[in-house]
Amino acid sequence: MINALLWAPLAFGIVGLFLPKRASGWWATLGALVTLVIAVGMVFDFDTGSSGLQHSVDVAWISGLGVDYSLGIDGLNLFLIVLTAVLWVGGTAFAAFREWERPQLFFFLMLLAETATLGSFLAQDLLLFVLFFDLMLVPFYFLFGAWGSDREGGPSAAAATLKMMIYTLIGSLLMLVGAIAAAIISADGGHLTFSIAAIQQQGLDVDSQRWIFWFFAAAFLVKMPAFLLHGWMPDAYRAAPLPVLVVFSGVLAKVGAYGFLRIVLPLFPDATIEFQEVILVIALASILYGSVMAFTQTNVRLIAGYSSVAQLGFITAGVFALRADGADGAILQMVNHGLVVAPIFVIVAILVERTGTEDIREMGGMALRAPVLAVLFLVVALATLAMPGSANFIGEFYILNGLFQEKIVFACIAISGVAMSAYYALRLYQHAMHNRKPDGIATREIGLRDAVVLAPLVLCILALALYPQLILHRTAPTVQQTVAGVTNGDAPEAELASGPTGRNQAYISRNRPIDP
Amino acid sequence: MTATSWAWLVLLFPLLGSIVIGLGFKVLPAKVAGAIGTLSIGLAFACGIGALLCLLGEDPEARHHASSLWDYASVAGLDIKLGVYVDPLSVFMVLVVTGVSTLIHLYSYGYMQSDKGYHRFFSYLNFFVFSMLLLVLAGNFVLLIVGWAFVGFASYALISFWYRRETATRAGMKAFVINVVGDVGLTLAAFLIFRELGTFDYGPAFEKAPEVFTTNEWTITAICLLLLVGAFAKSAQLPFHTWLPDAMEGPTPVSSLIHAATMVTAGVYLIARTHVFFELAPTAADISAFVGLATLLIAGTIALVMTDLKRAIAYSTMSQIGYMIMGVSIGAYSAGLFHLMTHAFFKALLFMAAGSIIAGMANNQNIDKMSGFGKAMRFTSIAFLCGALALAAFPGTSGFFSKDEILAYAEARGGMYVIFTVLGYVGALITAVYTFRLVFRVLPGVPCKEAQELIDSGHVAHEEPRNPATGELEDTDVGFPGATHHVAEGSWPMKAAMGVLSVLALIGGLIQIPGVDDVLSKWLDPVFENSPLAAIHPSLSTDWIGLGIGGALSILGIWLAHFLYVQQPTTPAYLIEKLRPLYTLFVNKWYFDELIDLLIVRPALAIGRFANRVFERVVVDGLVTGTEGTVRSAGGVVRAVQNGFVRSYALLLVAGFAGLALYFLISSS
Amino acid sequence: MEEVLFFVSAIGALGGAIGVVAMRNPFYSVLALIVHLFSLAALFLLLASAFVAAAQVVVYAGAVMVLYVFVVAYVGGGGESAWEPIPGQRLLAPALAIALFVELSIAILSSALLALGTEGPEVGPGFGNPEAIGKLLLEKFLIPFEASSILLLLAAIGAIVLAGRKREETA
Amino acid sequence: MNFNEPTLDYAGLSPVIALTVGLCVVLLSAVFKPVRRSAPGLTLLVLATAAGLLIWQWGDPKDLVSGALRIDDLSVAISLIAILTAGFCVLLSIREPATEQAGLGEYHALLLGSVLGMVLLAEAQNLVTFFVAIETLSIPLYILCATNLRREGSLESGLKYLIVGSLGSATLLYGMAFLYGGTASTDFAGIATGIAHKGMLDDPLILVGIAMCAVGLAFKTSIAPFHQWTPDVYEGAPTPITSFMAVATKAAAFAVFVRFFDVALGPQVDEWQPALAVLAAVSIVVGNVGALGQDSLKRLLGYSGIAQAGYMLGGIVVASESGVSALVFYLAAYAFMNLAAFAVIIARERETPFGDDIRAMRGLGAERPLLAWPLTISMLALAGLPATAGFIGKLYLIEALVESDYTWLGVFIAIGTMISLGYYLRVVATMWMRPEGGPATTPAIAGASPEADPIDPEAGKRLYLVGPALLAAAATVFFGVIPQPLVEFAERAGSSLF
Amino acid sequence: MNIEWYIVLSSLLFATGAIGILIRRSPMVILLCLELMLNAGNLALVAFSRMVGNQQGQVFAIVVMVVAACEVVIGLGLIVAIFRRKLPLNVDDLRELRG
Repeated sequence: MINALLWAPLAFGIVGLFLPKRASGWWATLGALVTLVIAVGMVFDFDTGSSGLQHSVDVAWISGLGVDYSLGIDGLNLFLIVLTAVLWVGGTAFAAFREWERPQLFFFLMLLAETATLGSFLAQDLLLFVLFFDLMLVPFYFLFGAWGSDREGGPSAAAATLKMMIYTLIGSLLMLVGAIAAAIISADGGHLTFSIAAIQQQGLDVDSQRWIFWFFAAAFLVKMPAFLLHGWMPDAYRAAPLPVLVVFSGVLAKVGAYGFLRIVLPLFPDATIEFQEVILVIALASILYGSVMAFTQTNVRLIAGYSSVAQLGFITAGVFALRADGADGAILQMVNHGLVVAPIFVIVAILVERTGTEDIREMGGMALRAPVLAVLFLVVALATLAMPGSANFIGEFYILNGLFQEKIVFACIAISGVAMSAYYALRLYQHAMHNRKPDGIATREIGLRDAVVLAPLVLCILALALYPQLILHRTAPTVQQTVAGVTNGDAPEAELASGPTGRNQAYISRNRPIDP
Repeated sequence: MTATSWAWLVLLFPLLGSIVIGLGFKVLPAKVAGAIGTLSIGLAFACGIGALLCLLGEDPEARHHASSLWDYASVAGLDIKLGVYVDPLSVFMVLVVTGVSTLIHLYSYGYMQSDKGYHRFFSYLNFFVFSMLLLVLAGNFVLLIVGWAFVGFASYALISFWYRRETATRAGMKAFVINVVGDVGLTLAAFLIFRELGTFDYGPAFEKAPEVFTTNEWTITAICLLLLVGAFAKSAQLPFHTWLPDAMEGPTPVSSLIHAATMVTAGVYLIARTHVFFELAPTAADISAFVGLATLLIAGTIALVMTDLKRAIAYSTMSQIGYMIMGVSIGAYSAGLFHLMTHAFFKALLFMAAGSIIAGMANNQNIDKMSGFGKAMRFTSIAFLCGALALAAFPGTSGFFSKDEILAYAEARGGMYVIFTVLGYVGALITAVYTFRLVFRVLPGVPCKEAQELIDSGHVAHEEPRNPATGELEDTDVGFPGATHHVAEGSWPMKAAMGVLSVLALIGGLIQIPGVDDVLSKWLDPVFENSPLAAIHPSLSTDWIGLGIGGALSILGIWLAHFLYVQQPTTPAYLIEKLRPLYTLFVNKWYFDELIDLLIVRPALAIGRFANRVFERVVVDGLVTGTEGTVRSAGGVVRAVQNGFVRSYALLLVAGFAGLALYFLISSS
Repeated sequence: MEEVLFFVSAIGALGGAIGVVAMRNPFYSVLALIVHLFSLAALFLLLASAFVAAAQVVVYAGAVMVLYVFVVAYVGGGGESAWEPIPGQRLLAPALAIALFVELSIAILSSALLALGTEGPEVGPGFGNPEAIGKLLLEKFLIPFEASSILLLLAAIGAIVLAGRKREETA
Repeated sequence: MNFNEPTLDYAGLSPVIALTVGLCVVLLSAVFKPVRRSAPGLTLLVLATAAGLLIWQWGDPKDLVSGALRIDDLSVAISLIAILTAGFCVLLSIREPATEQAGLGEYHALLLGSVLGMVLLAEAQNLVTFFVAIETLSIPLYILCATNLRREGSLESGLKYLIVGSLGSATLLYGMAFLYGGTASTDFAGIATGIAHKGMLDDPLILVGIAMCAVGLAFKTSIAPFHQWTPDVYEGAPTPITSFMAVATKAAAFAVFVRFFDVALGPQVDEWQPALAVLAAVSIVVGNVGALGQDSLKRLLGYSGIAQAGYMLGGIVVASESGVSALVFYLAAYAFMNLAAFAVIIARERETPFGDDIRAMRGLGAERPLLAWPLTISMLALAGLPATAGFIGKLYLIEALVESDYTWLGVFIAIGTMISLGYYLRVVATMWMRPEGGPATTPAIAGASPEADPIDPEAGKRLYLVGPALLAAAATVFFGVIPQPLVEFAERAGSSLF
Repeated sequence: MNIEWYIVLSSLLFATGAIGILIRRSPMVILLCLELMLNAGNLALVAFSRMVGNQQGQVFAIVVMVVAACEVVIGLGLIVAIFRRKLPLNVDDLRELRG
């Protein structure tokens, strides 16, 4: 079943290459839907209380190199997979309603991207993860570059995407080296394997952890993107076709954050503790900088883009709070942010179609003729700013609570991002929907075709707002285990011999009794 | 039916009402929508009564219940349930909220009739009531924050209800952002509470707090200060008050409901609810009391000079909430809450009446242009007078009893707290003056143009509607203030609502006459049973002396107003001339907006500009272009070396060889 | 005697080499190379390599040089200008060549290989004669030997391809 | 005198013999008019036979002819790669103007001669064989480069290649002389024992000899700073020859490189390891930055080849079994990636007036998807993106490097790959995305110049061009998704030295 | 004479050949200089052969002669081809390919 989940999109995509133009979009949507059904099936099939892998597949792939085709689902990735499936249905359907040049290829690439993304979430083998992580970029490179729009006075779509590719691959190629190093060092001359679990069990010495940690961190931070490494984002976001941006911004950034949880924490626990504050500083900088930028931008895409920078900053902070609640919140927030930012781009697409501009200063007054659109947008905007009562709030609440209990100063600074998010989210909403209607703007109501895409996403947001426990409950056991692996000193012997650090000690005493 | 089941029903009806009206905006006829909205709140009120009766049937000590529907977010040691907490305090709040709300809905039913956003309005309004009820019924701090924020949002939605008005949307944004700052404070408080007490639930938290904290320990002080940030933001206390006057951009029923009767009193409720904490942190409580005092005085002075009818009442609201905050902070819980209730009556009434008058003035809110409405709108002016009397604490009215009770308590607390009594009376005098300033400017005198028209033809012929703040033409797509809007006293629901409230404003204080009945403090006693501060009671004589002074000041104030605005109408101008600096200060609202602009808004925008223009271009892009440039220039070097001369290639080959050989020679030795 | 022969031959070889490099006219360079080759053959003889020396004279000085002369005659041997278009070449080329020589000399002279300082072991009269070389060529070095023949064939084809008149052109 | 006839294992020699005989047959075909046009077919037949014989010898390592050659899995693997490339080259040469000018028979005979040199080189384990083989490989290539006599660039490339190549050969020879002098042996194994037993481990004579051999081999494999011939010769040579050179020469040279350094110079691994590592790093940098901004695709691939050689040198640096395996894997992958690219370049060269200029690729994605796809896959694979053999190849190399504590070189590979995206993706973008500048303009010299080759507007649909392109691209993807067969192949090859 | 002398002489010849390649522009002279370098190698081979007392070096030298001959043939063939194309016989003028 997990194989079907992973490969279904690609299979549909390949078949779609040979279908007539008109049918390809719907066929792709069907493919995404089938995937979604399988993914939802996985949720029903999920053993809630268990922290281990489920539905796992593990066969040798390149035995000579120690690479296994190893997939599995646990609390960390279950809902990210569902998110991926959901957003892809939305993105593909949204695209299917529109005209594209060479549609077969377009939708093939969309579905290829889905498989790659699912693969990076499912992979339980370090190398397989790296592979899918890199592979994700390829279809997006084409989608952005070939179907994107050139910016007047700015870089062409091709140039913008090239920048994106180089930026993101900088990280992930280093990650490839890091992954190989991790496997070889942990194997220590024995049987070479890239299995994450095996490497975790073997452990790495602290010195190796230090540099490998940064190789991985580089990849993940660029992908998110984090502060100072976000240089690719503005150009790429401006170039990207909007339906593609729906899935791109909704899912891909999360792979980075997910990578921290899946790989960095388990494999490099000592380095994680050592560099916790450095990463937290980066996360804080992302939050503040992303927020500040978001409320000064006038391009709708960039507002959403920079807000993502800020949101991913929160998620990173949650992960690196190194507490179960922070990490739980981070996962919840990954899902939430995906569910929020995807509809934002759908709405942005609708707005751009109506107004012919991406500048919020030239929009306005839509709400009157388009009340339904306005309401959907409002829900999304409120969720974006983590309105209490939304699942985003719970996510941020958990994240910040975790951070607060661990690093009080960081939490206090981070929370200022919440206030700023209120401003930029509402600003976006108001500029588009409220105030006077500039001349020459069509204020049609949302069409049925777009509503079909948008409404389910908004429904997901509402449903999660009522019952975030749905996700928290299932992720908690695995998260607990992951975090405990770091803080409880599942580190190499040497570290234990010298005794836990003072910080660690404090942590243990506050959180769990020390066994005599 | 248990009390908690009633509570859930209380929450259910407004929510349902909001959803039904919202979804049915195309199907439901306007009247039905209004009826549904009003009825659902009425039902909630009825359920509140149900809860009240339930609790009454119980032992006073057992009058607190918690109930939860489902685990909202309960993992990793955070136990957050969707739960309510029912005790006399919350039931009291429920009754005040639903009661006043019902009347305001009724008023809106008539007042908003010609507005094109009628459905939207009722949907929002119901949602607001739901939020407010969630706030008061929440069983834990997380749900409290949810309700807290919902209220803030509903307020935002209603302030910017006429969303094509830029002043309105901007005011909405301001309100929302400041409210979010409050939410942030509350959230941090919740984190700290969780850190120290390990729970978010009210019951366990209040139980554990005295064991965990020592008095005035920094943690509990911090918790209280953070709670106060939330409370001040919502209750428009200094320095978070600037949104409230701007919020008058919303339709008048909104001002009446949210910005007078319910939402802004949430801070008072919060302090009362968490009085356990505040009693452990007397410093924080004192700070709170002083802020309340400062707000009541400053807002009062501003109200003295405001020429905008609604804004003047808004400042009066701030001032009155200052009393309440001061009251609950120094320990006068039931007094503070009593004032909350009476204030809800008379302030809602004042707004309704003001709304009626403003409608009659074709949306002009400037009192300088009003006069003679006493003749033109008899019913409204009577209602306005009732409200004004109560606000000015005219002896016998509801405000008379409630305000004095707070001041008497402060006197009884003694020591430093006498300051509150003294300055509280000063505030009372100011209140009376500015209240009757409004009355004397608006009601008597020669009818102004609009009033005359009303007298003549029964309604006002509108010109093209203009934004009262900026004077620009309104975009009438959204409806109000549309051309067909002439609702002044237009319909019976408005009159009915004002009528009921007039009565309540006049006699509402009778339930708590010192030494006579004390209904309210007895009802609330179980909530504060363990509180040492609540045990302090002013002696009967103090009470009555206080009442005497209060009454005297009120009459003095009314007389002063009469003197200034009726007998000697030139004096104010003279005073303005004499006290120019003071006047300027007051008229400019003590420069708070400018201060915030200078300290927060401008720096933030400057940072944003810097980030956008300099940092992003120079550092972030520079990182890229710098690296790219280096790589490209390296490529240039490689290509320059590749000059096409084969002899040059041979040279490099030989050079490479020489270098390699040199390396090996060195490594051999 | 041997020393004298060595120095004479060495001076001939080196002088020929320098002549090749220094002569303006390619024709003179070819002649200088012939001097060089003959001197080299003498050196080979001193090193007890009669067959190599013979091959040197016959194959090189005989056959190859004739080819050279023909080609030079065909294309004409105009001298080249003294102008050096590549910056730095005039300075770097000798410097590098000297560096090369110095490095190689250091390698040779500082080598721990004791045999370098000797005249080599006593060798029998058969050393380096055609029989011994032929035997090696057919036993141990059969493959290089065969490969060389193929190489010659390929070179011949190459010469035809590059220098021969094209069929298309004639047709 | 007694003549000890060397034992001739004809089975082991059979591929060499087949190629030699084939060479003669193809050459003779040129003489007889009725069969003159059959040279390509005959060549393919010869190559197929040789390949078959090589496969027959797979897994049966032995020394041949007094240790002059050694046929083992490494040499078979490399020979197969060379023969495969030659086969592609034959297909791509169909209708190539250069073949007409050189004469079909001569052209293909020279090609076979070069292949013969490669097979010998891959099997060589004696200095003399090594030298002869490397010349047998090179001399036909010098000629083939110049076969498009009408074009000045072709002649120029031939002459440049000859001059610099001979300089490299001379250096190599001189180094071999030093090694022979130091160890009294010309056999690889003899050299190894000589070095180890005579205390010559850090003798300057030997080390400088190694340096010179390294220069010679680095030259053949286009390692910087001995790389400068590469871009010029790649650009000037007829494109099918470029494709052959780019892949097969590199493969054969690397085969002897690894055998020579790991077997003959194995004892001195500590001495040459760091030097080669630095060369690898320099190559990676020079190749990648040099390729940026190149408009000629052949030139671009030339520079890219320099960088790729740097990666592959890593496999030799580590001097371990996995290093050799990685090298062989990478070579095989490299063959597929490059061949796909060259097939497309040739097709466009004949189809458009732009030659191998990047402008020839504009709008290819929409016009000729069957050409665009192979080139795209090839570029992505060269850039090391996943789901292609290029990714697995890099993985393999980096793994070998990390294993031997050369992680920094692995990082260099990663950095080089990042830079390389700048030019590989530019090609991809040209095919699929909007052009960067204005519309394509016809170059001034095209058409009118006598140098220009005739344009064949249907070239992009010819099976002998599209077929190889698709095949190579398919193999690139196949071995990226199911690399296990190729990995096993490489492992077998790698294990034959250790 | 000690073998050293021969080897040093050969390296001198090698360097001379190298300098010739680097400074001469006529392709014919460059070919001659290449011959010089190969001959230097041959001298070294023969000298070492004498030094170590086996004849492998001499065989090697003979093979090198063949190779040298082949290179000359190809080189001259190219020179003729260039001459026929009426291009200048100067390696510095053949620099269409660069960058």
